[in-house]
Amino acid sequence: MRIGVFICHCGSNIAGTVDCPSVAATALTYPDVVFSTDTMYACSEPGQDAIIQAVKDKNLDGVVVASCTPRMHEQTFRRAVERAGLNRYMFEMANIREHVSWIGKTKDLNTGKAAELVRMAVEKLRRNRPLVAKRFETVKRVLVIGGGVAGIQAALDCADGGQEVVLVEREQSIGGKMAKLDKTFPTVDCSSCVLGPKMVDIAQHPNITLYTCSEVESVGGYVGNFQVTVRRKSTYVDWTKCTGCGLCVEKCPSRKHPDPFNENLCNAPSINIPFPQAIPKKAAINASSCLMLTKGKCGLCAKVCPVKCIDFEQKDELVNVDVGAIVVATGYDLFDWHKYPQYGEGRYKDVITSMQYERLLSASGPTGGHIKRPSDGKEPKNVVFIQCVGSRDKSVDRPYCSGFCCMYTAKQAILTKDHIPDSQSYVFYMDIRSPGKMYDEFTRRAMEEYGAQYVRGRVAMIYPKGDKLVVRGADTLAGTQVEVPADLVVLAVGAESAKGAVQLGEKLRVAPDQYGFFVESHPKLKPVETNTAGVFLAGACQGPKDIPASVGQGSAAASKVLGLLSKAMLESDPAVSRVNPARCVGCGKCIQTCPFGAIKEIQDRFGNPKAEVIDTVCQGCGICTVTCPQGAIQLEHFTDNQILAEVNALCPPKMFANFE
Amino acid sequence: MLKVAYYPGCSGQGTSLEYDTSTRAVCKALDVELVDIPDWSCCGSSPAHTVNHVLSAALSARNLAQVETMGMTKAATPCPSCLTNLRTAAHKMDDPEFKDKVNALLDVPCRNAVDTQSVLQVLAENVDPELIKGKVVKPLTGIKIACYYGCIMNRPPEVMRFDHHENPMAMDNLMALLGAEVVPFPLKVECCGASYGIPRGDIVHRLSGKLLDAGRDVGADAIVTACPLCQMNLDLRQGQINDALRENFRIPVFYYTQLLGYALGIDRAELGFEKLCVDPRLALGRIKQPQQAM
Amino acid sequence: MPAQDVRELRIVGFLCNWCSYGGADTAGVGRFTQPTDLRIIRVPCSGRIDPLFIVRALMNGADGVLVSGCHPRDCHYAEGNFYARRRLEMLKRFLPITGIDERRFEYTWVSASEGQRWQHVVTEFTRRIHELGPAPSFNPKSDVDWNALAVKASQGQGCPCHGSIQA
Amino acid sequence: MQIFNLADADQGFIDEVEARSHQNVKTCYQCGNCTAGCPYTFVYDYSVSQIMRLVQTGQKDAVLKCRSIWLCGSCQSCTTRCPNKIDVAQVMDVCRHMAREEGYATERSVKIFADSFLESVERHGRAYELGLMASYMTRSGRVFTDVDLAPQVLMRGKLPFKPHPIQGREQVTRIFERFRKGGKNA
Repeated sequence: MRIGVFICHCGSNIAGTVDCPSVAATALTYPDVVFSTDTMYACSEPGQDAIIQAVKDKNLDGVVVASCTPRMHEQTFRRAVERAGLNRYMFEMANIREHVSWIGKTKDLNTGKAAELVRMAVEKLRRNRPLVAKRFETVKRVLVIGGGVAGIQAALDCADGGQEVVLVEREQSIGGKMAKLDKTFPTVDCSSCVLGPKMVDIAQHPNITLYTCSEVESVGGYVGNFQVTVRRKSTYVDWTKCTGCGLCVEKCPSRKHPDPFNENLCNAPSINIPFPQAIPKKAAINASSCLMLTKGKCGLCAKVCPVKCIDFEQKDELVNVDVGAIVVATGYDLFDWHKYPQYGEGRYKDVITSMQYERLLSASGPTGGHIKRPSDGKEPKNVVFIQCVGSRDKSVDRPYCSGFCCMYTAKQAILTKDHIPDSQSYVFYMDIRSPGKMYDEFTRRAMEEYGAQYVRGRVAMIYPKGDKLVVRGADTLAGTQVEVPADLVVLAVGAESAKGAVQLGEKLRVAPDQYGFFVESHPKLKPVETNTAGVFLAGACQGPKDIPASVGQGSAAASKVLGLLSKAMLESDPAVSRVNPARCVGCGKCIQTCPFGAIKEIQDRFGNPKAEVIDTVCQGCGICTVTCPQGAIQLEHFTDNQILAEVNALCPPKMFANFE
Repeated sequence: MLKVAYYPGCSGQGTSLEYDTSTRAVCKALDVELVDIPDWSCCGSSPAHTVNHVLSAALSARNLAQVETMGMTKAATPCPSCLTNLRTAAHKMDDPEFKDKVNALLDVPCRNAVDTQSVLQVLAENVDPELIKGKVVKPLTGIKIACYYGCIMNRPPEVMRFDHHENPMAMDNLMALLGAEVVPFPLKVECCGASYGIPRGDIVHRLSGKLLDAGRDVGADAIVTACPLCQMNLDLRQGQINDALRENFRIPVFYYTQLLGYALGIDRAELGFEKLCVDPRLALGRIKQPQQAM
Repeated sequence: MPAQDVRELRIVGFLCNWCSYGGADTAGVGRFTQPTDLRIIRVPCSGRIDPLFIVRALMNGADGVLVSGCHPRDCHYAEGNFYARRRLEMLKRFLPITGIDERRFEYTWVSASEGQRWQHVVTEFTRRIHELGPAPSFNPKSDVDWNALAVKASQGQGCPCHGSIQA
Repeated sequence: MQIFNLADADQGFIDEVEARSHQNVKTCYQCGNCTAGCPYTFVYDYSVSQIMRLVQTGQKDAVLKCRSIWLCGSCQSCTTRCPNKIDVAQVMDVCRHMAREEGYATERSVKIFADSFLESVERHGRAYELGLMASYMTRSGRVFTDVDLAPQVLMRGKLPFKPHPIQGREQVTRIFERFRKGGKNA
């Protein structure tokens, strides 16, 4: 075998702490290495051309590149060696950047380590063999999880792109957080006027099937062929009949449970349509408070319903859908500010969250768009906004910046002045984070045109004095303590990962980060991909985002889906398990352990049971390879021999000869 | 019967004598045995820790060592200032290096094996409320009380490990249990000016004035404290505060143990109401006498 | 500790591609400095790791073997790390029988976002191995240095490269 | 106002404060929560957060000369509420220790009170309130401190005329002696 080795400098990233030329020189002493050199940027066009050229000139049949992590550029170089006429699997990478030059201080140790990593790669490559991908059909349907603005955008773009879409939403209506907002920054245009039409499009689009009050129960399969089960929770209303006339809502006598859509500022009837623009505009019963379902008496809604769609016997329903790709757009939840005891832990009625304030501002809200404070319904004059409640705060395990609070606080300060001209807003902030088109100008307007008093400092405590709340904070610019007698205090609560996100991640095999936000495939180059092929991210489920960013990501995820499903056939990774029938004794252990049901039992011509791998189903985890007592089933590209070769490269066999 | 080593604290011998006597009385009544620490010495109070932490810890550790020689592991003190010093010393001595430095100053080395609590915590966590209820002979019905905990009984939570650091409730619950009407006091853990009474009276006047003002706002007949320093600043200096702030506060400031003792029907002599500077009679007068059973 | 000033020991790592290998990358991108003794072998899943690999490494004279996979329930292949956990627990009990100090083998879970945690794991494990010293060789050049080594190591005097033995 | 040359940051000072307080002052991001909660701000010359800032920038003189570190009541509000879990009160304490060691006494009366207190503890083993009042007045020359309270106090027998000396007072005295020998790194 003739192997060529290329040691990348990566500018100074590697060359800075690794002696690349000497590594290249050492590599030349390794078995089968006939050519070895160092190069400035292996991944650059000249770098790749050099590799291709070398393959041709030195008629190499295998290539090792020592550079960054394979998770970054393995595909790049595989394509390069392919262009050079080799099989893409006759290539190995040694990670001498992330695992060497960036973590080791001393040059000679790094250089030695790099050389050994190259040796490992060479030893493995010597045992590689050409592999050819199998092709398989994909289901031309997309599952979008979450009907917030990101999910809505992704669903519409996919549907417009000609794909069938199944949109699953946990709540009764789509719209997500944005549907609760009164206005949006920096244009101060009406949130529901912007979002409403898109929601209607969802309802009317021929390619879109909408399941609300529904959650993903289970996910099986793999890219191109996912089998998903959706649980449609019982609403006790037959939505095929319900016209959304709202008669039942008017008549319902049980109105004691807090209204989640209005952030518990008021109560809602037990049968309800959350808001006027709800999609679908259908009524649903809250089982925990409905008199009929709890006490077995009432049933008024059933009596008044003109189309007789109330069904107290209704049960949850499981729906199975096959899809080729999945977009996760489960959004975020608001930080629970009760973790700040100094803000009263709910003892003070007039300390509310920013989202509750949105509902007070909204014409469809509990106060019809008039700002009235919860305690006594009075119109507040002094309104204090406290930013970074649950953001940039290690002590409550939220060290990250939620990104959009600065902007919505500025918006709310502006709206406050619009609603109550003789009001005065005070905004306690740490730093104003307003990158984005017209964003900083917007915060300036809040101060300059609307006279919001911005105070740089955190608030240490809030305490009642008479019918006011004294807000005691710092003005670090004045270098002292300040107090404001407030009528209303609005906490700019930060964003945290949506409840249930982690559990959903387990079903989708998408890992969450330490705060429960889903981890993208690459922070720069694959922001909407995940490490599970065919599953994409959109919106705040990947990290706090404002509306434009969420919409952008929704479209980005959609474009990835359309790209994926535009191919007639998908290529499966040929690095899958392969059975050696001569060794297989048909014990079936591999069939039991395979998580994907990718191994089936067949009979050879003598009728003996044998295992056989279904290439397109196998995901290449190699669990079976370790399980097989005969060593009869081997994971291609990661065979026992290949891995042991790497081990031996590091720890040369001593007392016993190795038996490869 | 619960037994704890008892550390009265210097002020218990002087300015807050009544706190000490009433504490002993109520503990006796509630079957909590307070065993005096033999030959205890001053914990160093705030002056010590403002000079040096090792010195401060050593002054406290001497007493912890005394408790260890008593073969006891649990100590209690009525005074939050002493409590902070004793607990902080113990907390810091978890670091062996620091512990060695401290023991280097001591005759008898401290093993740091004592957990010190405030008497309030002992009562709140070890005495069954029902038992207290059962022993109440004069319910405090009719009096409006604001409970003031002072700044250091619950802070910092990592060290003090008791109740809540922003909104403690132990005294509130106790007083409510005795039948008093407890008004929500917003400045429960605000500082009263601590030991600055003498060197910087102006500080105490302003800070304690704020507290009295808050007490008046919530319509309290009396303020109840668990701290000798707080009590002294609010009570003894109330006149000074009135002069300094041109106010006319007349809010009696009790130790919670005094009212607890009162409710339990303990002999007035042991409760030392007469030692209070702001005349408590008016406030006590609001307490409705229980109807005699026919 | 880092092994800078002293002779490197031979530590082999088996990392799953999706979580721990990514975690090691994250550590690199974050420039979280680590001892250089560790050499990482990349496998698709911790479920692919045959205990044989580890035994082979140790038999061949590796001073330590570190295995890391996705956190339980986060496995990219749904349940690979559960299989891994069973097998590796078994191995732990089995190693002493083969005369290998089980402290020379460790397995842990590190996710792709836990760069700092990876730095900690590597630093700690490397420190432990240096305390244990080089693995007693299976074909010593002479019984003398073999015994000397064994004694030194058993006395926990750390690896001879700290000077004690060459001196 | 005082102008600082950031280039003469005293790294040694920063290191010492961090070492003696076991706090990492670099983690302070100047949110001002300590100042916001501090009841003593009204008598400070530098607010708590400014002290933290001055420590961060190594302005030793400014810190050790300031009044604030003497007026901190150690009420723990800053420590309890710091979003970065910095024990700010500890830092203030350490600054005060260092100020003492360098011979500063910006708030003379406060220093004298502390000295008188400890002196009385050293002598009697316990704080002897009347005694320390006397020594405070004589040392500070503020002989009329709280005379208005005298009748109240004496009438109610709040201040006993005699100290309560304890048997073990030599032990206590020895604590002080050993401490003085050991110096600051005792």
